[in-house]
Amino acid sequence: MPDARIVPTDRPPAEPARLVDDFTPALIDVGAHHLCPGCGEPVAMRLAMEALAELELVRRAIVVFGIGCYTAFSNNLDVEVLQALHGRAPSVATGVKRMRPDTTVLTIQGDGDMVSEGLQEVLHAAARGEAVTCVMLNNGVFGETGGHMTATTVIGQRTKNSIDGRDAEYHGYPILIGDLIARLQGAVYVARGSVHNAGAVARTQKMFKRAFEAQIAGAGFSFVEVLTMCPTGWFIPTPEGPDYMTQTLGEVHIMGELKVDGRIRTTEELHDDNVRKQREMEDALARGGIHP
Amino acid sequence: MPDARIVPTDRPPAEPARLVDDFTPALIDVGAHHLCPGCGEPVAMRLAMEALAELELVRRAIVVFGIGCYTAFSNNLDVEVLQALHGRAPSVATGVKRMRPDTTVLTIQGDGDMVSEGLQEVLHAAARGEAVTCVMLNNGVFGETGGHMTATTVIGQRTKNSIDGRDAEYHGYPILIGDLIARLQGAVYVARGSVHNAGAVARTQKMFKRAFEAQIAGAGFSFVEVLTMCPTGWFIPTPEGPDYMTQTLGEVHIMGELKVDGRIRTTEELHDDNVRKQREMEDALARGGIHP
Amino acid sequence: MSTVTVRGTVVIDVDACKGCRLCIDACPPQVLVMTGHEVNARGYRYPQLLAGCTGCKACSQICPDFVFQVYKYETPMEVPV
Amino acid sequence: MSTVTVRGTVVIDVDACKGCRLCIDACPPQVLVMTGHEVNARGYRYPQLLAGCTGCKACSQICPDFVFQVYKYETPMEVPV
Amino acid sequence: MSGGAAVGVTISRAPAAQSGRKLMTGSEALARSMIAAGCRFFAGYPMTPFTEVLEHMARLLPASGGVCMNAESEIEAVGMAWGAAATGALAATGSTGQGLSLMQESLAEITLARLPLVVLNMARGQGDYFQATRGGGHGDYRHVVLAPKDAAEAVELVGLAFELTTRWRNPVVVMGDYYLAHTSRTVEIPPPRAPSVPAWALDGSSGGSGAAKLVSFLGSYKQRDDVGYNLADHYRACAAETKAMVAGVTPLAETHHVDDAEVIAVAFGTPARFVLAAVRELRAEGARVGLVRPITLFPFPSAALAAAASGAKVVAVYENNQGQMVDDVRLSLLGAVPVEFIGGLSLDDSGFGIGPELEVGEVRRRIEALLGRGTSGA
Amino acid sequence: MSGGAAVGVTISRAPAAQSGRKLMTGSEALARSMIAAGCRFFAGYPMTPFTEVLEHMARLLPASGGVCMNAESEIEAVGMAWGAAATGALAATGSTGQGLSLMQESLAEITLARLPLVVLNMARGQGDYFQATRGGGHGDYRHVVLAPKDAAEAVELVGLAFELTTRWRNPVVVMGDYYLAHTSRTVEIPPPRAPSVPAWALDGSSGGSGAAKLVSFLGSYKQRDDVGYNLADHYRACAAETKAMVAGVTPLAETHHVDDAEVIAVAFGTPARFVLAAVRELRAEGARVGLVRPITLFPFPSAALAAAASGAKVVAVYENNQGQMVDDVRLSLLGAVPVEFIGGLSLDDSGFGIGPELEVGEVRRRIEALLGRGTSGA
Amino acid sequence: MERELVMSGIGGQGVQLASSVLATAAFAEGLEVQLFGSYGGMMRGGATEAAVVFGTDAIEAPPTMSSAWSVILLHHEHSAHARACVRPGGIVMVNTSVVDVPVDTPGVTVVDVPATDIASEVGHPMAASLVMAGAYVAATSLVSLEALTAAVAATLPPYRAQHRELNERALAAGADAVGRDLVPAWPSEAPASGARA
Amino acid sequence: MERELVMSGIGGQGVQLASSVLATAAFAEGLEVQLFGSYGGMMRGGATEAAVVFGTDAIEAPPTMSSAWSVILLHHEHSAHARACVRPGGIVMVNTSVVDVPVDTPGVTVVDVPATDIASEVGHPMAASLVMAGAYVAATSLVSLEALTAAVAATLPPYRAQHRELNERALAAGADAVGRDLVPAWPSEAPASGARA
Ligand SMILES: Cc1ncc(C[n+]2csc(CCOP(=O)(O)OP(=O)(O)O)c2C)c(N)n1
Ligand SMILES: Cc1ncc(C[n+]2csc(CCOP(=O)(O)OP(=O)(O)O)c2C)c(N)n1
Ligand code: SF4
Ligand code: SF4
Ligand code: SF4
Ligand code: SF4
Ligand code: SF4
Ligand code: SF4
Ligand SMILES: [Mg+2]
Ligand SMILES: [Mg+2]
Repeated sequence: MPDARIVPTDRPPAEPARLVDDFTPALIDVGAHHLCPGCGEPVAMRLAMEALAELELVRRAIVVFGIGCYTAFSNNLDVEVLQALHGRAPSVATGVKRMRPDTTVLTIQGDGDMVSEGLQEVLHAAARGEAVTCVMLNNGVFGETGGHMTATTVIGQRTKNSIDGRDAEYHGYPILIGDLIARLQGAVYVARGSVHNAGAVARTQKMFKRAFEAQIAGAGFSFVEVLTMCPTGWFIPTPEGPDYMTQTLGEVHIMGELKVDGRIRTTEELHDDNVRKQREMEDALARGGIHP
Repeated sequence: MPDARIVPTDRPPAEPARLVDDFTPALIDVGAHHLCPGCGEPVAMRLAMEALAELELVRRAIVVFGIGCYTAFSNNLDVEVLQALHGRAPSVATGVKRMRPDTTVLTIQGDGDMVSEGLQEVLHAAARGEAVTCVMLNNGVFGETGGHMTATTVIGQRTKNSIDGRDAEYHGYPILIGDLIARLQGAVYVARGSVHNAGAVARTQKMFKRAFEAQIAGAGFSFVEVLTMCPTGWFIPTPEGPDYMTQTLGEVHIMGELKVDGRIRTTEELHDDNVRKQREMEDALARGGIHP
Repeated sequence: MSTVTVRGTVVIDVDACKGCRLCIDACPPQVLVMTGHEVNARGYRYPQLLAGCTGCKACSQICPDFVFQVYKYETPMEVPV
Repeated sequence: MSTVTVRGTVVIDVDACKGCRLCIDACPPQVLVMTGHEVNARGYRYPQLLAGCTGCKACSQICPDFVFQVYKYETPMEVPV
Repeated sequence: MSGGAAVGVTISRAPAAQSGRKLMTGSEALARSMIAAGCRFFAGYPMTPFTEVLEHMARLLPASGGVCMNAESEIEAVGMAWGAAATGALAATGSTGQGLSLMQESLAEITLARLPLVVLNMARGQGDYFQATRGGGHGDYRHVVLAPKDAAEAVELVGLAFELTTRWRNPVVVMGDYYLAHTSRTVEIPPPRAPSVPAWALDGSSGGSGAAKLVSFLGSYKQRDDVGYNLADHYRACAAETKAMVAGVTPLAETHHVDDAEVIAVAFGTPARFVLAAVRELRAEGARVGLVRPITLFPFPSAALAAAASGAKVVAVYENNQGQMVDDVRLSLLGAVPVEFIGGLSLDDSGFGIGPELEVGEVRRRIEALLGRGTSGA
Repeated sequence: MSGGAAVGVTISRAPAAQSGRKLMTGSEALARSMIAAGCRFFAGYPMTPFTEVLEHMARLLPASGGVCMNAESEIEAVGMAWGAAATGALAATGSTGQGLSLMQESLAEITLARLPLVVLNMARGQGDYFQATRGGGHGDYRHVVLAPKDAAEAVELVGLAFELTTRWRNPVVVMGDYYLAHTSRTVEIPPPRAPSVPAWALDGSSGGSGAAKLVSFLGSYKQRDDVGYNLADHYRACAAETKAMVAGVTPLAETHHVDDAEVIAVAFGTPARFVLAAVRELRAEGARVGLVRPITLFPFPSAALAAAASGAKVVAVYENNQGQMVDDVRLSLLGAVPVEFIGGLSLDDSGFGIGPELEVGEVRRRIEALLGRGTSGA
Repeated sequence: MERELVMSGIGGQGVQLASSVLATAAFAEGLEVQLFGSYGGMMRGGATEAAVVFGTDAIEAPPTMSSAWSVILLHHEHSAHARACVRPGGIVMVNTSVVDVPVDTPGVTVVDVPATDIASEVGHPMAASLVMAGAYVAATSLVSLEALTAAVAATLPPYRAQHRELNERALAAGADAVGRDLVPAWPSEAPASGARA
Repeated sequence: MERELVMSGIGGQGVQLASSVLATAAFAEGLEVQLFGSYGGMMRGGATEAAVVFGTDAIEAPPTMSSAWSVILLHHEHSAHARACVRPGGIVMVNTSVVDVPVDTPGVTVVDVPATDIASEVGHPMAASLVMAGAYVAATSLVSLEALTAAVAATLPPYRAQHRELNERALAAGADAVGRDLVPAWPSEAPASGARA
């Protein structure tokens, strides 16, 4: 017997209403994909595609894919796609952009692809100031191979080949790639977003747009990192993904803009900002609430 | 007819005197090498070897060589040597150190080897906090192949494949590798020296010692960059090497310590320091001299 | 009996859902609930809507499987609960 | 006739020299001079010492070809120039 | 533990015991037999089906006093193994297809550096035969290549690989595939060996002696009066060592029913098991078919093959690729018997080389087709 | 300009003219003929003797409206070329030994991506024959391999390489060596060609059409109702294309004095010129010797060789390596004529593969030794 | 002597666990065993199949097979291959709670087991494969029921130990649902346990 | 018809430049030319050698040779190979200012030129090879002296243009130091310039 409280959701409403968000985001040909339940990568893909659409870049975009779970989208988009090898997308994007300077070129890579296998590719491309946008979906694991340690895995994080948690002594420290890129003169826009909740999604969407705008302006290299949930590679139930992420990866790879208009803010500075804001908030609450 | 003013220098003095510096530095088996006249690399090699000797590390050191002109020294030392491929020394050094934690392991690499071909090797090793010391001889060119552009070549520098000078638009910007390494948590000591004059040589010597001391203490990864003259690859007369260097490479890759005891100083900060000191000096001179 | 303001609604492509529950936690007015025992064609439980949707897109923006279409009503409605 | 204080001296391995002149510019008291026309066995001009060496090692530390041995006298000498 | 590991996420601490008869996947058998053979350093980067071995090594090796590095890339993995090998530790690395291609520069030059190294080539299908047997890198080096048919043989061949690499100071490749990694069976891990440290190994202590050790792919000539390396001598010496190794390593092959066979099938690794099943079926029906299974792919068991095929009407080569070993078969027979390629890459969408064409009935049909012809044609 | 470039530091702006008969080094001839053939993208990393070509391209290509990237590594160089090729521009890259080994992963997979690319393999010696002809990377791909004997032939073969790579959407390798790069001679650069942009090339404009283009080594299947790539289909299609290419490319070889020859020498590239001189000397003295010089190393000119050797008593293979092409010679003759290897790596301390054994007198002696035997033995 | 088993189902039915338990039990009884599991990616509802060979001597059969002595069908989807495998003289066990295709290979013993229903009764539908394993062992005496029960504990990873009792109940319920020795795996002189070890 | 030249010296004597000038001159006169220079690394005093082939038809000779029609010796060090190359009927030109080994191959014309002394007189010892080139052309008529002189300007890189006049003087001084047509390169019916183009 159907629950009486349930509102029917099998068809568009009869009342006058405006469609504000569609199933399959613009440019993703087919909604179905075989990524895991609760994966954050499709959400990030949606953002990248929507930003292209909003800036009207669809007919001049070329997306270069790395190899990771996100590769599932490489034959699934309604923009032109070039599939690169694991780690190599930034060089491939360079070749594309140099021959087609009028296109908007972006890469879709993972932390394993970009920060492990292909670290020097992205750094060299950034140093060269290639007018491309590199996108990194950071879940702190090689998701596709089954949840192994990458160069962004945070200390203590349990992975399939660091089963007692990443131990700094044995495995070293995670690389905050955005901080490295920000220091390169050829990089003009560097940001770290996340998809753990709707607010983060909205902020990340803006980052994509700014990055593409920087590219169109020909200013240089732009970079967007997006923290994405990987419940499978983290060995946790899907609904815990967002919280696990904010408490592990998100504590180290802190969300924010790391370089805008030549001004660099380090991840530590973002962290200190967050702490300060938090303290101000608490103080204000202690004083009896925030009065705008 | 011999010049009467010339002091004989064909044998040790007859008067009581103390030998303070020998021809061939300690640990370099044979003085003769086929590097070019005026090359700065043998000088840097001398410093590395002397620092090992002074810290009494000779019987526990393993030196891993990259590929560049300095490779001429890889079969010429009286410390153990392992020859690595172009760009790969940091990983090779990692394998050595992990199996022989009681040894002092250093790499000798060039800018081409480390910052072009093998950029990710050194960054990953630093992030892992491997207790090895990576040494980079920076002349801003692939010396051995004949003076081609590397990832550290400065803007405007003329090389054999950037014959009108490195153009930021076309070739991008140089990488200040020390700044990147300093930002990695596994790196504990990061410094940039030079061999353009005796003062610089002495300062650089200290950097080597500090780096090895950090390694022995097991604190983590250490890094010493040394700016070296390459008159051949710069297409200049040999005596102009030191001045050319200070005016080109040295203006961008500024000498100084970039990370000591967890404290990071960026190259810009070193630059600002220099400017400030210079100004103070000028002010003092304008005021009538420096009074200690 | 009280009422709730309804500013929007969603269409749910039930068979596209993989049951991850991200939408449930993401919905600000908490008007999405998972089915109890019913599963979709792929064997997953899926979300259902209660009255009170605001059309905020939080569900559609976080759903990894693009299950939602979100509509905003031209005029909000008061609905009894 | 004036004198100069000599605190040290060098031995020069002439045939090891490649004639780069780095030592000439590096010597603080400027007591190294290049030969005029004489060349060594490898065809290079090479440095010679004038009176006034301080034994400072600047030459030996910058010479890429390890041409110098540097001595410090136990007692400095005054030498006429 | 067992086939559960093949299913997906199994994270657990291994029991301490490392020898004895047990049920385990091929990947675990590879890991445990490497450790038993004395391997003390392993480095790798995940790629199916190599990943599975890496996981076991990451779990088991540190507990056995060794080091397992989760390298950031295949190139860094082989570099790390190179460094470890230079200290005299038995070292291994490996990968799958793409990853091994990335290692080719290092695999070529580590051979000239005369360092022992075991390389696991956990392939997808068998399309990497040329790469393994000819050396995909530059220059004239060769690696011994061993191709086990299952986990039990893998255990033996891993032991042999470490023996050979130590003896010849030349990398040895062990070639497996997805089936080997993922199939569980009963295996017996031999008791642990403790290898000795060779005289050339680096430990720093020869520094300052006037004869400090040097390990270099450019040769180990130290400068005295002369400057530079003596490359010509070094390459000549390496070529001589390679020749000696090729002559000194016994080529291995297994033969089944070859004595009176009209059709001799040739296959290696897992596919040879499918071919054997097909041959058995046909034999049971009276057909004169046999199988030669090369176990050393390099040196290739040419003499054994030529002997087995001497009375045959046709030699049928089955590989899970478009035809590579078939060259070695032809080079072994030099026209004495006609050689037909009956293989082909069998792929499903996983890309792991486990497609539907690799099937006993299909293999059988391809052999039967030749059987008819062989009989009529000869 | 001339041999001066072989001497060392020559930095100068090129004169604008790019065609006509001129005296130039092989490296300049390679660069100019690539540009004339329509090459518009080049990327490389210095390594002798590839460096020399890179220098010329860096100087000449931008002036011709193209892009030359001084890539930070060989892997990045081939990646950049991959991207450029995907836009439909004629692209080339290359390297020497080590550098090409590093490119093997990309060279394997760009073949499956069905992109045209010309690869300059400027080798040190000829030890990279296996790597070039078998593909040193993983999997079943093959590249057409062209081996010019000098700068003049290099100009022709560069033109052919761009033609073939465009026609077959498969990389084509042009193999040279230090001699080719550094020897000056008179060459004629053909007039420039302006290639058209193929339909599959990416330029962004098909986005939003519902059928946006896809260039992928996993296949170009777009998802509709189904998810994932169809690898099995794609690999099958690639194998069929390779087969068609191998059948469609005419194997090239040059023969000298083979008609009545008792000893047929086989050699390619620069060493073939030394062998030819030796053969001429011997012929002048009445010895019945001949030469077959394969120009396409893949597909190998087996039929031409077999025809030329049909009356010979022995076939003598000279390579500047420890014996690699000799396999292809044996595979061509399948025992019909005895095959002897008379080559060997000739190296001096430069490591550039220009050692003293590569000398007419030495080659002559090795042929003579067989000549005696050939006469007595047959 | 070799006995093959192909077990087929969809993701979530526990096919890989059940085949592991069977293999572990056989190994414990001294049999030679070979097990290869395949599964179609991460998605629930994808194909999953296990090929097991039990033998009295070292096993030479390839890891996957197109002909088998026994087949267990958990689900009809993706089951075509498994159904085609069974050969005359063999046995097919069908999860009648779910499977809606008839099995009618001539010369084959078909045993019906409402495994998913039994599993639900016992406590969890995912235990359906273990119910079948229990039934299979009862019907074939391939291994002893005791060995099978003991294998559950040995096979489950530590973090799943809490499910042990449930799983053991599933085995027992399966064994009770069919007759004993319907199609004995081994000739009577070959003992089903112990002696071969 | 092919005429080989091996020119040997040590670094700093200008061997590579002089051989380039000869090759450029021959090319300008319509001859086929091939030139391969080798040199032992960067060190001054290292071996340096150039192998040049001049031909009336497309050249088939290999880039390096062990037998040559003509040899120019700038220095005795590292000259063993060059000295061994010359064959009967050929010509050897010796820089007598430096070379201290006798050349006495039978059937070979030996021409002595104190090239380093002449070069020093003209202005720079590094011009010794050009002095020899001038003498060689005078003695062989391989190309015209005009073509040789013109080739200097064409061969020098722009940043060395200031040395042009000096170099041209060295060529002329060399040509004046020896007799004309001592060993003609070409049979008299083959003209030394122009017509072959
Ligand atoms: C050269 C190479 N090495 C290894 C692999 C195997 N591989 C495929 S995907 C992947 C991990 C990808 O990780 P990441 O980029 O973080 O993406 P995710 O799966 O986490 O989304 C690896 C290692 C490969 N394809 N190529
Ligand atoms: C993989 C590879 N690529 C290219 C080369 C060729 N190579 C040899 S040395 C060298 C340049 C070295 O530059 P750097 O490290 O800066 O040393 P330098 O010569 O300037 O001292 C290059 C590119 C090589 N040996 N290996
Ligand atoms: S493994 Fe992780 S990244 Fe990959 S699809 Fe599953 S959840 Fe997403
Ligand atoms: S090329 Fe430069 S780095 Fe190399 S030896 Fe000469 S001066 Fe030194
Ligand atoms: S649109 Fe907003 S309110 Fe409505 S169901 Fe989605 S998340 Fe909840
Ligand atoms: S977020 Fe999407 S896939 Fe997840 S439960 Fe909600 S509707 Fe289903
Ligand atoms: S020791 Fe000092 S003073 Fe003496 S020659 Fe050398 S640099 Fe000059
Ligand atoms: S620095 Fe050394 S090599 Fe240079 S001129 Fe002085 S002594 Fe000679
Ligand atoms: Mg990841
Ligand atoms: Mg350098």
